[in-house]
Amino acid sequence: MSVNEVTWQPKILVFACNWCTYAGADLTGLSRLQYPATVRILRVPCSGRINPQFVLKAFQKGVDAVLVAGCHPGDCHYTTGNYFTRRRFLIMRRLMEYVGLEPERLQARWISAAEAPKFQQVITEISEQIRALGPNRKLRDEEWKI
Amino acid sequence: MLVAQKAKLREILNALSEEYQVAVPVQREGTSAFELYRDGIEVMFNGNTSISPKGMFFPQTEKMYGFKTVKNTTEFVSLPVEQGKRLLFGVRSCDMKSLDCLDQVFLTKGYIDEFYKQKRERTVIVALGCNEPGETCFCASLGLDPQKAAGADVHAYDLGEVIGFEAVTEAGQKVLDLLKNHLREQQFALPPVGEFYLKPEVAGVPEKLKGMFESPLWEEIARKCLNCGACTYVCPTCHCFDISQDVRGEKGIKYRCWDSCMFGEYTQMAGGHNPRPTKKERVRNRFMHKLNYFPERYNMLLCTGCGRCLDVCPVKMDITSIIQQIKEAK
Amino acid sequence: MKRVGVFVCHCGTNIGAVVDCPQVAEKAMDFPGVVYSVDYKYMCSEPGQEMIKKAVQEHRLDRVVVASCSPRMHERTFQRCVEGAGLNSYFVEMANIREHCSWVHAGEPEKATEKAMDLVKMAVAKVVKNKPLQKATIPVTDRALVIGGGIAGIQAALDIANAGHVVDIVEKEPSIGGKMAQIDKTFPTLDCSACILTPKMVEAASHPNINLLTYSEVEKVEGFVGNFDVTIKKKARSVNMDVCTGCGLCMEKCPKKVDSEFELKMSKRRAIYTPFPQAIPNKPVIDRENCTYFNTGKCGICSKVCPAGAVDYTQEDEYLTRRYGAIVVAIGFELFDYSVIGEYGYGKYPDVITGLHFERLVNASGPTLGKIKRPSDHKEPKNVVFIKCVGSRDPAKGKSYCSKACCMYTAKHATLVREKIKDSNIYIFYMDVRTPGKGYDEFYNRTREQYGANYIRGRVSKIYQQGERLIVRGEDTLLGRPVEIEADLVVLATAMVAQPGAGQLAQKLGIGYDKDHFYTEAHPKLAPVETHTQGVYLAGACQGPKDIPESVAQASAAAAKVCGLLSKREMLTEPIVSEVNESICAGCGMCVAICPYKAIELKTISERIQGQTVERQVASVNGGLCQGCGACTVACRSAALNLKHFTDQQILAEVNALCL
Amino acid sequence: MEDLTLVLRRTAKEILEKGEAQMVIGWEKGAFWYSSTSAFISKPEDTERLIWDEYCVNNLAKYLLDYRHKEGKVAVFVKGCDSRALNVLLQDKQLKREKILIIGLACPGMKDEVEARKLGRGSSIPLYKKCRECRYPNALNYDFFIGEDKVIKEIPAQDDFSEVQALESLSPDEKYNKFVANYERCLRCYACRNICPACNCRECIFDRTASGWSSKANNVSENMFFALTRALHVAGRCVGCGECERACPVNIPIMLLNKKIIQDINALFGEYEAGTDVTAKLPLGGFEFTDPEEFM
Amino acid sequence: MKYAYFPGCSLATTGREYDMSTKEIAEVLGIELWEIPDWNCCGASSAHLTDYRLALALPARNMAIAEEAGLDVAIPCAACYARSKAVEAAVTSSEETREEIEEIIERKYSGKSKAKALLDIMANDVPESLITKQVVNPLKGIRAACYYGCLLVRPLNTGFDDPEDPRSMDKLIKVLGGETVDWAYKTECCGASHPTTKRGVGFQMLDRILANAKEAGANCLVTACPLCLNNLDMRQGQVEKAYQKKYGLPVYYFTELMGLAFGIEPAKLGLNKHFVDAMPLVQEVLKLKSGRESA
Repeated sequence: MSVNEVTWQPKILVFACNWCTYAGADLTGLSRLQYPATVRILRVPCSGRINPQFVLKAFQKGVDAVLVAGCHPGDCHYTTGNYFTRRRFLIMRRLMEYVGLEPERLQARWISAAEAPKFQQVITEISEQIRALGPNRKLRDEEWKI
Repeated sequence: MLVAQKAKLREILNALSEEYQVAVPVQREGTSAFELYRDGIEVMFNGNTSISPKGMFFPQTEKMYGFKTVKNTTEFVSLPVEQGKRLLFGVRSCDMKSLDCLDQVFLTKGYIDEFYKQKRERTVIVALGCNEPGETCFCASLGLDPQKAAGADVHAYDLGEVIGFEAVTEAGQKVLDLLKNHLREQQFALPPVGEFYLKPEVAGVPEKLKGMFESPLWEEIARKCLNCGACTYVCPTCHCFDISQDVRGEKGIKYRCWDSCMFGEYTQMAGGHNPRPTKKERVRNRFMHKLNYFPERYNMLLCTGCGRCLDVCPVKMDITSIIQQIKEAK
Repeated sequence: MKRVGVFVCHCGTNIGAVVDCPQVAEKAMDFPGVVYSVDYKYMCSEPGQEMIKKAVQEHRLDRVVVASCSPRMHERTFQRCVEGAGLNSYFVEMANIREHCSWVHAGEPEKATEKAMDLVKMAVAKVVKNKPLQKATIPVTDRALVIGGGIAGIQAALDIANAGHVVDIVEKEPSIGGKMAQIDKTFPTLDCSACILTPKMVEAASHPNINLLTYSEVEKVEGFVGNFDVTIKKKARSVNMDVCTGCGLCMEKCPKKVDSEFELKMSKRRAIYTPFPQAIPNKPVIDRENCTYFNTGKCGICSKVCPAGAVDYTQEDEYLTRRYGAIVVAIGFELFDYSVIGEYGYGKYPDVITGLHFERLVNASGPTLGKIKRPSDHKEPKNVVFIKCVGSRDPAKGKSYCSKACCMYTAKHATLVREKIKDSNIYIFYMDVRTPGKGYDEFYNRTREQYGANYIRGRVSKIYQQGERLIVRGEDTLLGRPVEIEADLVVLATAMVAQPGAGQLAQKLGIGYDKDHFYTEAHPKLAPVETHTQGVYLAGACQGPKDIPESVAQASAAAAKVCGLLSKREMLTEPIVSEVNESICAGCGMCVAICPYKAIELKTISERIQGQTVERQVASVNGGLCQGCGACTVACRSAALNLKHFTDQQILAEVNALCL
Repeated sequence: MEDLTLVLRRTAKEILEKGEAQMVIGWEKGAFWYSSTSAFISKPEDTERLIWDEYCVNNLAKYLLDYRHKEGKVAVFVKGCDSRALNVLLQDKQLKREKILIIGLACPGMKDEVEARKLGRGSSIPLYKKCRECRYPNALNYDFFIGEDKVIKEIPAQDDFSEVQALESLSPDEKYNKFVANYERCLRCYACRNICPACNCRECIFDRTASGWSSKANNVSENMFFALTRALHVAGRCVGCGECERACPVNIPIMLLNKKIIQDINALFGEYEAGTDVTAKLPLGGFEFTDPEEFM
Repeated sequence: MKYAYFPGCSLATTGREYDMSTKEIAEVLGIELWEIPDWNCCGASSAHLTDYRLALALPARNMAIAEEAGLDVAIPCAACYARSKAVEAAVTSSEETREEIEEIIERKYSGKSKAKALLDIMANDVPESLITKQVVNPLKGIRAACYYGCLLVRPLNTGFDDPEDPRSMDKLIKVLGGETVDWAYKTECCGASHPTTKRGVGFQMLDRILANAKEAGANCLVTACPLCLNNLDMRQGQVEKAYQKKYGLPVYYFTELMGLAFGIEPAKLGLNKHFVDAMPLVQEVLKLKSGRESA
C-alpha cells in the first residue's frame, strides 16, 4: 500500500483478545460510544497469542499503528496468557523504539470487557497521536506495488 | 598511454556521468561495494570490493513481471525496465573474468536470459589493474593477468599519482574520446605485480574430481562448514537463483532472487525429499560445480581467484587449501 | 481456488442506516475468492439463514463470510447454519460491522462503509485459509477420585456416590475424618462435631459406591479429563484389613507409647493404633518408625495377642493404578506454625497453645476428658487470653489473608471456657471481628454480652513467663493505652495455611496454586470449584480458608460438576487447540513451560534421518487438556506450533488484507 | 599459550586413545597467521594439528549439533563464551550432556583478526571488543579444565551498554536512519544465524518461505524483519559471544540489537546472564506477577 | 579487616569507656578502625523529628566519606547505627532519594558502603576462632542478661539479628566463657530520655528491666548502646531508691567484657568509670582465673 498524503487516514490495527478487549469493544458499540473510524480489530483468543512478529509484519505491510490489547493482569481467561504478553511486549516496545519507531505507534493496553469508555478513550487518543505523527513509513515494504 | 592525475578522477567521473550512469567501488562501514557515482564520492583504490559487481548484472532480487487477477482471469502486467547506458569503473581482473562465466550461463548454449542481457549490453566496463595482490587473492594461479582484465572495454592502471587508460574495444574508445580534454598522452611502464601469498595448483583438478564424487574427503572438508550463504553471496560467479512471488490481494509480482546451494532448502523438493540432506552433499556440490561440472560444460573454472569466499567465511573454509587437498587425495 | 460467499446484514437499521450495505456487498466481489455476495435485512432470521443455505448450494460456495454483528453474538448461529448447508461449521467467519462499526461511527457513514469493506476483506482473507475442524469425542470413565477424607472429601464422595457413580477416597491418615474429627463443638449452634461427622463417616464407609483408601497417597497423575490414570500408594499398614476385626486388643497390649498426633502430643497412643476411637476404618496400623518390633526385631506382642492373626509385619507398600473420569481435590488445610513469631515466645511457653489444642482440651474424649486444664501444670486456668489473627492478615510474619473461621471459633472457645469455668476471665485481642454468616454475629454478641468475654481491639506485642503466669502485653487501641494481662492460658487463633504437600500435589495434577499454595479456581466468580485442568475440581479449605458449612457447600458443588461430567459416556472437545509440526519441532520445551494447562509434554519419537534411525524429542499437545489460548505458539521460534483456526497464516492473511 | 597447546594436544590424544570420545573438536591453524579455525580430530596422530592461540575465537559449541545423533561421545574445547553457548544448547535440550566431554579453558581474550590483517605481523593487535568486556573468560561447565589459573584477567563488574545507550539517546528518525543504513547491506546469507548457538531451531522460519513469515526477497524491510525477529528469538538466550557480528560478511553491528535486549531484560526482569546457569528459567519462558506494568 | 569507624557523639562523652574498650579490642583482634575524618552527628532522634531529609542527610555525609574510602562503617552506638542503616536503606531503595540526598550533602553516596553495628562485626564477621584464641581470662562467674535495647535489631528485615529474640550478644559472651540468662526484656525500651524528663515513666521502665534481669538470675547486664548503659547504670541507684529495692547489677558494654576476657587492664577499658561498681565482678573473674591457674 502506498501512502497518499492527501487522502491519508490513520490505519490502526488492534489485536484484541476474545474475552476482554474484543468484548469491551462490543460493549462500546452496545453503549453507542463513538470513536474515530481509524481502527480495525483483529480477534485472537488471548493476548498471549499475539506474536510480536505479527506486529512487525503489520508495519511492513503498511499500518500506521498497532495496539495490543488484552485482559488486565489476573483476569486472563487462560489464567496467565497476558503475563507472557506483558513480558514480550515490554521487550518488543523498547526494541521498536530503539530502531526508530515512534513509541506512539506500538502501544499495549489492558482493556476489560466492561471498560467500554476506556476502549473509546484509548482509540480516540491513539488516533489523535497518529494523526499528529502522520503516516508511518518506517519498516515499510513498498517495493511490490504495481 | 593516456593518463590523468589521480586527483582529476572526480572531474573524469563527473564528465562520464553526463553520458553514463556510473558505478564505482566505495568503502562504507567497514565493507565495500559498487555504488552509483555521485559527485564527490570517494572511489576506493586499495584492493577489491567485499561485494562483487555481479549484482549490477544479476541483482540479488529482480522483479520479472507483475500479474493481476480480475474475476477469475489473470492478466500479466509488464514492469518498467531501467534503460540507458551504464559505466562500471574499477572492475578488477577477477571480477571481469566472472562476467565471462556469467555470460556463459546466461547468454550461451541456446538460452538467453533477457534480464541479464539487457544489463550487460548497456554497460561499458573500465577495468582497473591490480599491482599488489591482496592476501586472499590467487587469480594468477588460475591464469589471469591481474593488471589486464580480459573482456573489459577500457583498461585502467594505477600508476601511483596518475591513472593510465587504454581502450580495448570500440565502446571503450568512445569512453576515452569523451574524456579527450581530461587525458594526455605519456609513456608509462606498468609496475611489476607483487608476490601472491596463495598459490593453489589447479592443473589436473577438474579431471581428478571426476572420480571423486564418493571420496571421504568431502565429509572431512564439510565438517567446518556452517551452511550459511556468505561465500555464495560474495562470490562473483555464483549465479543460482530462486523464483518466487509476492501476492497482495488480487495483485502480485514474480521475482527472482539469489539462492545458495549451501542452504538446506536449495534442493528441497515439493514432496519434502532433499537429495542433499547434509552439509557434506552441499559442500561437495559447491566445489564440484566450481571445479568440475562447470569446466566440463563451459571449459572454464567457476572460480576467478578473487579470494572473497575465504575472506568472509566465518569458519575459514579455504578453497585454495581444498584444491590442494583434492590434489593430494589418493 | 476457494469459493467464498459474502452475506452483508443490515440488521434492520442498526447497520443499514450507517453502512452502505449494498455497496459493501458489491465491493466484496472484488476480493480474491469471492464468487457470490449479497446484502439482506436480517441475516440471522429464518429467511436470512435459508438464503445462505440456498446460496451455498446454488453457487457451490465452500466458505462463507457473514458481515453483521459480533461473533460473540451470532457465531454459533451461523456455524449451525452453514453446517445445515453441508459445510464444516468452521468454514464461516464473521465481520463485525455492527458493534465495531455502524454503532460506533454513526456520524461518519462513508468512513464506516469503508471500514466495513476492510473488515469483510479481512474476514474473506481468513476464511479461505480456514480448515475443516471436527469436535472430537473422548470417552469418559465412570469413576471419580476424591483426594482427602475430611468433611469436604466425605461430602463430595457421598454426593457423587448417591448419584450412582463409583468413588474412591484417598486419605493419607489411617482414618478419614480430617480436622473436623478433632473439633469439639461447631459454631454457631454448638452441636457436637463428632455427633454430626461420625454418621457421615460411617455412611461413606458403608456406601456400596464408595471405596476408602486410607493410609494412602496419590503418587502420580497422568492423562486428562475423563481419563486420568492415577497411581495410588497404599502404605503398608502391617495389619491385614480383611482379617482384622477391630477388636482393639493389640492396642491395649502394645507396650510402646508414642505422642498422639490426633491429640496434638497432649496424650499418648500406642505404636499400633487407630488415631481416635471412632476412626474409620476402625482397624489399626503399625507406626513402623516407633514400633519396637520394627526397630529391634523383638517384641511382636501385637501379633501374638491378635485373635484373628491379622498382624502382618511383612506387608509392603502397594501401588495401584486406576482410571478416573474426574478428580475432586479436598486435602484441607494445616495450621500456621506460630513458633516463628517471637512476640509469642517462639513456641517455648507450654501454656501458649493453638485453638486446635484447645478443641482437644475441651473435648470430652480428649486428653483431659473435657476438663480445661493447662498443659504445663494441669491446673484449671482462670485468666484466659485469646489472640486472633496469629499469622493471618500479617504479611510481615505470616499470611496476608484473613483465615475467616477464627473470629467465630474464638468466640466459641470463649463461651466454652465461661461455661466450664464459671469464675474465669476471658480477654480476646482482635484486629476486627468478622462475622458474616447465618447466626454468626448473634453468636458473637452473645459471647460478649451474655458470657462477658472482654474484647480488646489491639495486638499483643509480647508474651513472657513470669513465675507461673504468662504476662501478655498489648495495646488497647480503642482506649489508646497499653494493657498487660496476667494470664494462665493463652490461646492463639493461628491462621489456616495450605497443606505442606499442596504444591507437589498441584504439580502432579497440573492445577494452579497461589503464592500461599492454596489451589486456584478457574474463575473466582463464575467457576469457583473448577480448576484450569478440566476434570479436576476443588472442595474445601485447600482452595482457601473456609469454615465447615462453606466446605460442605463447595464439596456438593464439586460433586455436581463431577456428576455432570460422569453422566455422559463421552464428551466433546473443542477443536481449536494447538498442534505440533513434528518435523520442525526441535524439542526445546519452551512451550511446555509456558502452557498453563500442562497440555504439552515432550515425547520421544524415532525417525529415519539419512538412513539411520534416531530418537529425538518433540512437543506433543494433549487435545483434551489444551484450551486454545495460543501462548505456546508465540514461544515457538520455529513456528512448529500453530493454533488451529487462529494459525499464523490466518492471522497474517488478515493483516495483509487490511493493508491492501 | 604455547605450553597450553601441548597440554591440549596431549589431552586430546589421551581422550582418543582411551576411547573416551569418538572425536575431539578443537582449533587448528588456518591459511594466515591471524586465522585459526575449527578442527575435527578423530585419530590420535592427528592431534598434532591442534593449537591454542589468541586467534581461536571460533565458538565450537554449535558444531556439537552435527553429532548429536551419532554414536558415542564428542569432546569439545570451550572458552568462557563457548561454555555459555554450550549451556544454552543444553538448556534448549538440543544436546545430551552425557554425550559430550567438555574440556574447559581459561581464555586470555582473543585478538581481532581484522585488525591483525590491517596492522600486520609483529605489531600489537588489540583484543576483540567483546573480549575486552568479557566477564566470563573461564569455562563454566566442563568435565575437566586445562590450565592452572582460572581467572586470568581483570573482569568488568558489568556488561558495557554504552553503545546501546548512545543509540537510545538519538531521535526516532536518527535511530531509524542508522538502522536502515546497517540493514540495507544485509545479504541475508544467514551466517549470523548459522554460527549463533542460540539459533538452534531444527528449521528456521526464514528457511521456510511456506510458513508465510518471510520472503526470500532481499530488501531493507525484509532484512529488518529478519534482524528484529532474530533478535527477539535469541532474547534471553544470547550469550554475547559476538560470533554473529564476526561472521557477518558486510560488517553489520548485530550485537547492538542483542545487547539492547540483554540490557532491557536485566532492567525489567532482573539481572540475567544467559548460559551461566543451565538450570535457570529463561526470561521469556516465564513471568512474574510483579513484572513492571506500563500497559495500563 | 579494616572498617571506617564512626564513634558518634556519645562515645566522645558519656560513653567514653565504650570508645576506649572498642579501640583496645580492635587492636588485639587486628581490626583496623579508620575514624571517619570530620564526622558529624548522626542526627539521632532530633533530626528525624525535625525533617526527613535532614535525618537522612546527616548520616549520609558520614557514610559518603566512608564510601569514598571504599570501607564499610563500624558503628558502636545503637542509635547511630539505626540512623546510618536507615540512610543506607533509603538510598538503595530509591534512586530519587539518593539523588536528593547527594545533592544536599554534595557528595556521592550509593549505599555501597554498609553501616555495620559493632556487635554485628564482633559476633558475625570476626571468626569465632580468632576471638577464642585471644581469650586469656574466660568470663567465669559472669551471668549476663544481654540487653540489646530497642534500636539495634529493628526494624524487621534490616537488622543482623532476630528482632524479637536476638542472640548474637549471648553467643559472643558464651564464646568468651561467660553464661547468659534467658529473659524477657532483651529488646524493651530503656526509657531513653524519660528518666530525665518524666521520671515516673522512665524509672518504671528501668525498674522492670532490672527486675526481670534479676529474676532471671543475672548478675550483670551487658549492652551495646551508650544511652541504655547510661540509664541502667547511672539511674540504677535512683530507681532502687524510688522503689525501695536493691539490684546492684553492674552494666557493661560488651566490648568491655571482650577486653576483660582478652586480658586488657580494666582501667584501659574504662571499667572503673561506672556508677554501679563494675569492679567486684571483674575481680571475681580474675580471681577465679588465678584460682584455676594456681590449682
